Amino acid sequence: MGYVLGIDIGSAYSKGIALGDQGTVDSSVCPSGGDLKLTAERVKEELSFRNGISAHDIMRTVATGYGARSVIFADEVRSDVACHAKGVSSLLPTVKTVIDVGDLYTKVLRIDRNGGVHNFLLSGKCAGGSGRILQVIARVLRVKVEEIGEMSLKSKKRVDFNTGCAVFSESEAISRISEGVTKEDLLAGLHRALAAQINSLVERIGVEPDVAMVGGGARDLGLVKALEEIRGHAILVPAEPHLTAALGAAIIGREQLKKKIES
Amino acid sequence: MTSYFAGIDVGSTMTKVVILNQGIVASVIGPTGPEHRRLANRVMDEALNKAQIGFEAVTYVVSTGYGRINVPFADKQFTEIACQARGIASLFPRARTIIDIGGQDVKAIKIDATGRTIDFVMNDKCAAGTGRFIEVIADALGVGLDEVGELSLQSHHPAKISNICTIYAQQEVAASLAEGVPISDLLAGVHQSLAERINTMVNRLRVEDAVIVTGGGAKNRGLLKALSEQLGHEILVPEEPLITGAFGAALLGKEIVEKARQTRTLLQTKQRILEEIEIQ
Amino acid sequence: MAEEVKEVKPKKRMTATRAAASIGPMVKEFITSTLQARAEGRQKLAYTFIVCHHEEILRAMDVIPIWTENFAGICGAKRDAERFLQRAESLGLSRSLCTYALCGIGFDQWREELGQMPPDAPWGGQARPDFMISSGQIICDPRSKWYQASQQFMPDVPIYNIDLPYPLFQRDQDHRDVWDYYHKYIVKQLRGLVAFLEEQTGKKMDYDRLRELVDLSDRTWNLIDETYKLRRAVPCPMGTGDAMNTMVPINFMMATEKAYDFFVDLKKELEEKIARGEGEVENERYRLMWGGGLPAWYALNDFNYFNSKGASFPVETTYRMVAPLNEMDIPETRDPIEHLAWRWLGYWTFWYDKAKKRPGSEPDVERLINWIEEYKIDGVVMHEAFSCRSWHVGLIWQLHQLAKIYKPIPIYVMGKDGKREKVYRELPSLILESDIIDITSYSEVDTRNKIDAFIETLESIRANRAA
Amino acid sequence: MEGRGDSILNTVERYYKDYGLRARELRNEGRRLTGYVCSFVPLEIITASGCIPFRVRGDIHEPITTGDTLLETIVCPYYRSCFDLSVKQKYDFLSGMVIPHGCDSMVRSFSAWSYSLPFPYFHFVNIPTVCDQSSIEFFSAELNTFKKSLERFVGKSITEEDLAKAIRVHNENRDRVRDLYEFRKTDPPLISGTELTRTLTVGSSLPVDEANGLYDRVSAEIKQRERSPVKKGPRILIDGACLDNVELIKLVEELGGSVVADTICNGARDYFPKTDIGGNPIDALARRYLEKVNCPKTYRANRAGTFEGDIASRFGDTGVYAKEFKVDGSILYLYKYCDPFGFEVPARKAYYKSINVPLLHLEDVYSAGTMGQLRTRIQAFLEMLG
Ligand SMILES: Nc1ncnc2c1ncn2[C@@H]1O[C@H](COP(=O)(O)OP(=O)(O)O)[C@@H](O)[C@H]1O
Ligand SMILES: Nc1ncnc2c1ncn2[C@@H]1O[C@H](COP(=O)(O)OP(=O)(O)O)[C@@H](O)[C@H]1O
Ligand code: SF4
Ligand code: SF4
Ligand code: SF4
Repeated sequence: MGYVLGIDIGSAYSKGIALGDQGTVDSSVCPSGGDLKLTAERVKEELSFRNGISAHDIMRTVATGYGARSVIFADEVRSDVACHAKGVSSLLPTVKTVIDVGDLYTKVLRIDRNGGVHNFLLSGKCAGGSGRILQVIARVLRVKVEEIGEMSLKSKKRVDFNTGCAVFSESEAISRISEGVTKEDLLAGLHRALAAQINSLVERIGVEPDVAMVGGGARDLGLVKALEEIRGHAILVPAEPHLTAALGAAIIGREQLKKKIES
Repeated sequence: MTSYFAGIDVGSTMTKVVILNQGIVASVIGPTGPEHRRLANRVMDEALNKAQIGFEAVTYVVSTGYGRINVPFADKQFTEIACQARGIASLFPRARTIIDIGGQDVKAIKIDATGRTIDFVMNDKCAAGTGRFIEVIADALGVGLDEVGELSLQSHHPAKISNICTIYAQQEVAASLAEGVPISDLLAGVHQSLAERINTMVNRLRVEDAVIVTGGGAKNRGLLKALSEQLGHEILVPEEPLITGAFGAALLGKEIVEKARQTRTLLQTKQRILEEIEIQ
Repeated sequence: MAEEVKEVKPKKRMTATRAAASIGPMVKEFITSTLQARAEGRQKLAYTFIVCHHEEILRAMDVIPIWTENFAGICGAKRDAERFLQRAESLGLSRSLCTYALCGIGFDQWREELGQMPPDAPWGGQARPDFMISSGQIICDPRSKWYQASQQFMPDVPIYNIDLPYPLFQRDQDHRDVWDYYHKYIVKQLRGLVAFLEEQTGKKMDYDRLRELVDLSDRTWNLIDETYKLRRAVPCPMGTGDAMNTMVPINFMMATEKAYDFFVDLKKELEEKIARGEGEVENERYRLMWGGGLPAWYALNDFNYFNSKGASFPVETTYRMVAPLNEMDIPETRDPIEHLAWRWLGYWTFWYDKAKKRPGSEPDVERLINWIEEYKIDGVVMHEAFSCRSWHVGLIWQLHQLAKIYKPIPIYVMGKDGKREKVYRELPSLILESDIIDITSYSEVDTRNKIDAFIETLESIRANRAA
Repeated sequence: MEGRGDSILNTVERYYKDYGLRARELRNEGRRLTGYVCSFVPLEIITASGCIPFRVRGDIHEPITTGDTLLETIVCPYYRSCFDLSVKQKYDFLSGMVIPHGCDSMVRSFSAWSYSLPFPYFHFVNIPTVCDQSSIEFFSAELNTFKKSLERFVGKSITEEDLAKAIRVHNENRDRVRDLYEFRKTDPPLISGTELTRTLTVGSSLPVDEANGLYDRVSAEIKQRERSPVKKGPRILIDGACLDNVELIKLVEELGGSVVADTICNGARDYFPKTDIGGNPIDALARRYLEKVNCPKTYRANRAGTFEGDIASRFGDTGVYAKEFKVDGSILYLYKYCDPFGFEVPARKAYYKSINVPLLHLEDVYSAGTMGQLRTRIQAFLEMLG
C-alpha cells in the first residue's frame, strides 16, 4: 500500500515518520531553523532517501505542528492536539490524559483509546511555562539539553528557582551558579518549578489515569520525575516522546487512505 | 594630595567604572560575567591603571547597578536611579526626564531643577520591555548589536511584530525573515514594539523636556528614533551613555566625602586595598 | 506568528440575519444623536451602565443615557482602544483593571484636557455628560469606581450611585427569606434616583408614563425570550455572532418602541428562515454554546471562522438578560418602581430553585445544563477576558462542576473483561483567552489553532459516539 | 532584645510562622473556629455566637497551585493565595467560613469556595456600596440574616447581651492596637513595622480575649525597651489593602526606612474605628462597618463638588495618620487585578501631592519571588527621601 508520511514541524524541532504497511519504517528529527518550507522538504528527503522511498510510493502526507502550513506538499494539515492523541493512543492505549511539553506551549489533552480527543487546554501567552526554558538554561550551563535530565536526578539539595520570564531565567541561573549553587541542584529546582506550572494546567482540565507525557520536554527525565513527584503517581513516557505527533499524523493519513480504498 | 572617587556600575551585561577627582580621569567598560565579584575587581583594576593611581588613592567607592551588592570593596551602594539622576543632572542641567534602557530593566526617572529625583517607574518583570528584547532578536537575525540601529533606519515599511513575548517574537521574526521580509524592516518593527512598551511605561510620569536617554539602549539610533516618535519629544543622549550611572555614583561618593569634611565627621572607609578574590 | 496577517484590518463580520446587519447603523445613529443633543443642550445626558433596570426611569424623565460600556466596546471593535488604554495607564491605572473603564477614563481625560473630542474619535466620540449614574454593588466594582475616577477630570459633573443588590446563591438559604428587605432597599435606591433626576432636570416624574414604559419593556422582554427560543431549531437560524449585535436593543434600547419593533422583525425573520430550513451555517455539523464571557470585540470574526467549520452557536449566556416574566415568581404590584425591583430580583434568582434540586449544581451551572439540553449542544466555548472579573471569574469552576455532574455523551470503551461497555462522558469545552477590547492580549493564529483543534475534537467525539 | 528566649515577640514570631497553631489547639479542645477574609465581616457577631473568628491569610512563599485549577488567575493574587492554602487544607481546623462582599474577587468566587471546601458552615454577607440611611437599614437586615444563620449553626440564640459584650471586647482589642501604634510615634519608632504587623497578624488568629492578653504583653515588653530596634531613617506609611506577610515591611526596614503608619486592612483601616456602645447592637455594627471602615469598596459621595474636596474627604484619614506619625513618604502597595483600590490610584496620587507626601506606587503579585524586583524601587525611593 506504499508509505504514509507524518510530518510535525515544531518551532524547535521538525520531526517526520514514515509509516509502511507493517508500521513505522523510519523517523527523522532535525532542528527547525528559520526556513520551515525548506526544513519540511529536508525531512521528507531524508526519510525517502534513507529508505529508498520514491515520490510515487508516498501515498499521503499529513502535516502538523507550529509550521504545518509550511509543508506545501502535504495532503492535509491536522492540529497537533489530534495528532498527539492519535500517536499516544497507538503506543499506550491505556492513556487517558496526555501532557505535551513542547517548545513554545504546553498542552494537556484528555483522550480515549481510539485517539479521540475529549477535551484539551493550552498554556497561555508567555513562554515561561514551556520547554523553551530548558534550552535556555542548558545553554547557560553549557550542557546539552539531552543531559539535563540525568544531571538533575543527581541533585542532593534542590534550590528554589523562580520560573518567570523564560529570557530572564538565564540571568537568574547565572547568578545562582555564581553564588556557588551546583548545576545539578539548579536544574532540579528548575524542573520542580516548571513541573509545578505544568501541573496547574493539568489540574485545570481534570485528570483521568493513565497519564502520559510527550513532546520534547518528556525526553527530560528530570522534568518527568519532578511532575511525578508533585502528582504522586507514575507518568508513562513513550520511547520517543517527541515523535508522537508525527506518528499520529501518519496514522491519521493511513486511516484516511484505508477509508478511501474501502469506499 | 588629590582625592579620587570611584563609581562602579555592575549592570546585567556591562560593568562600568568611572574615576573622578575634579573631572573624570578614567572610565572603563567591561563585560559583566557570571562571577560579579572577580569582574568588578578586574574592571576596577583596569580603570586604576588607566588613571595611573593605586587603589589606596581612592577615597570613596560607590557601587550601583543590578550587581551592586556584589562589590566587596565598595563603601556604599546606591540604586541606579539615584546615580543616573545625579550623573545626568550634572551633565545636562536642563534634564527633567531620564530614560535608562538597560539589558535587565528599563527605568524612567523624573528630576527637578536641582537634580533631585521626584518620581520614577521601572520595568523588570518581562524581557519584552527591556533591552534584552533587542539582544534576543538581533541574535536570531544574526546581526551584531552595534549594527541594529543603523540597519533599522534604512527601513521604509517597519514590520508589525504581533507577539509580545520575547521568545514568541523571536520565532515570529525568524519566520518572517525566511519569508523574505527584509532585516531592516524587521528591526524597525522590533524597535517600534519596544518603543511602544517603553512609552507606555514612561508616560506614567508625564514626560517633560529635556528627555535624556541613557544605558545601552541609547546606543541604538533606531530605537531612539522610534522612541522619540512615540514620546513626541526630542531626545538627548550623553556622549557615552553607558557610563552615566557610574559617573553619578562617583559624584555621590564625592559629595558624601565633602559633606563629611564640612561637618568634620569621621568617615568609616575601608582599607584601600583591592584584594583579588578567587572564585573557583 | 509566521502566518499572521501582516496588517490587521478589521474585516466586517458577516451576519446571518438582516436584523443583525441593521444594528451597526443604529448604534452609529444613536451615538450621533447624543452628540447632537449635547450641542443643542435641550435634553440632559447621563453616563450610565447597562443591566441596571433603570432605563424606564431615565426615559420617562427624558434623560438620554450614554452607555459608556457601549462606547468602549465600539473603540474595541474598531481596534482603536489602545491609545485610550495607554492614556489611562499613564494616569497610573493598571492594565489588569476593567479595560472598558480604562478606555472610558482615558477618553474622558483626553476630551477634558483638550476641551473637545480627541482626534479621530470613533464615531465622533463620547459626549460630555450632565451627570453620571453608576451602580456597582453586586455586578462589579468598576461600576462604582469608574465614574469616580472620571470625575477627577470633570469635577463639575455629579455622580449618583445606586445600589442594586441581589442575594447571592447560598445552598442552605432560601432567597425568598431575605428578598423582602432586598426589595425594599432597591425600591428606596430607585426612588432616590428619581429624586436625583427630578432635581437635575427640574421636571417631575410622570408615573403614568413610567408605567407605560415599564409595560413596554416587559412586553419587549417576553418577546425577546420567545424570539431567542426560536434558535432551538435545527439548523439554527441565528448564532451568537449575530446575538452580539442583537444585544444592542436589549441593553441599550430597552423601553423604546424601536427595540420592540426590532424584535418583532427579528422574530419574523427567524420564523421564515426556520420554515425554509435555513441555518446560520449551510451544513450545520456542531451546535455550540457560548457558555460565558464577554466577546473579544475586535475579533467577532472568529464566529465566522467557527461557522466556516460547520459550527453554529444557538445559544449564549452572555447578554441574554431576560427570562420569561411569567415563569419568574414575582409579586403583583401597580407601582412601576416596585415592579422594576421585583423584576430585577426575579431575574437574578431565576435558576436558584432548579439548582438546589440537582446535587452539585449552582445557578450558572444549572443554566448551562438546561440550555445544553434545550438547544442540543455539542460543546461549550467560553471566553476568559482577563480584565473583567465580574463575568469571568468562576467560569473554570463552572466547567469543572459541569463535567463532574453532567455527562451526556455515550461512548463505548473496552471494559476490564474485554467486553464493550457503554460509559458517559462530559461535553468538550474550549476556553479562549484574551480581552474584551485590549487587542494586545489576542493572537489570531493561536485562537484559530485552538478552534481547529476543538473542531477536530468534536469530530472525533461524533465518530466515536455510541448509538 | 529579641534574642532572649522568654521574649513575647519570639512567641509572636513562632505563631506567625506557624499560623493557626493556637487555632488547632482550640479545635482539639472542641471549640468552633469560623474563618473569614477581609475587614468587612462583623467579628463581633461571630464572637457573640461562641465561635472564634479566624482571619484566613495567604502565604507569599507558597506558590499558588491547586487553587489555580479552580479559580482564574485574574482574581487578585492575595485572594488566590488564601484560596489556594484553604483548598490545600491548611485551614482544615475551621468549622466554617464567612465571606463578605468586599470586591468582585470575593463575590464571583464564592461558589468555588463554598463547593471546594468541606466546612459545614458557609455564609456570604452582602454589603452595600452606597452609604446612606437606606443602606444602613439594609445592612442591618443583612447582619440579622447573618446572625440567624450563625444561630442555626451553633444551635443557640445570640442575645443582645452577647452582642453587647462582644462589641465591648472587640473595642478593647482596638484600644490595645491603638496603644501599640503609639510606640511608633518616637523617632526612630520603639516598635518596628515588622514586629507590629506580625503581632496584629497573630492576634487575628486568636480568640479576641487571648489577642487582648497578647497585645498587653507585647506593650509591656516594648515599654521596657531603651533603644529602638531600627535605625533612624525615613518614616514610611504603607497604604493599601491586605498585607498579611511582613516581607515588604521587612524589606523597607532592611533598606533603612522605618514603617510607622499604615492604612492597611489588617492595620489601621480595621483597628482604628470602634463600634458605638448603647442602642441596638446590630445597628451599631452596621454603622461601624459601613460608615467608619474607610475602604474604596464603599462609595463615598462627593459632597464638596470639587475634586480637591472629594479626595480630602475620601483620603483624609491617610493625611491625618501622615501628620500624626510624622511620615516622610508613603508606599502605595497594591495587588494586580484589585479593582477597588486600583481605580483610585490617580486620585490617591493627587491627594499625596496635595499634602506634600512623596509617594511610591507598587503593583505586586503576592509572591516572595518579586521582593528582589521591589528592592531597587524601594531603595531608590528611600534615597529620594534621603
Ligand atoms: N533530550 C531532551 N531533554 C530535555 N529537553 C528536551 C530534549 N529534547 C528536547 N527538549 C525540549 O523540548 C522542547 C522541544 O520540544 P518539541 O516537542 O520538539 O517542541 P516543538 O514541537 O514545539 O518544536 C525544547 O524546547 C527543548 O527544551
Ligand atoms: N553597541 C550597542 N548598540 C546598540 N545597542 C546596544 C549596544 N550595546 C548595548 N546595547 C543595548 O543595551 C542593552 C544593555 O544595556 P546596559 O545599559 O549595558 O545594561 P545593563 O546596565 O543591564 O548592563 C542591551 O540589551 C542592548 O539592547
Ligand atoms: S516574561 Fe519572558 S517568557 Fe514571558 S512573555 Fe515576557 S518575555 Fe516572554
Ligand atoms: S462587568 Fe466587567 S466589563 Fe463590565 S464594567 Fe464591570 S468589570 Fe467592566
Ligand atoms: S486586595 Fe483588592 S482584590 Fe484583593 S481581596 Fe482585597 S479588595 Fe479584593
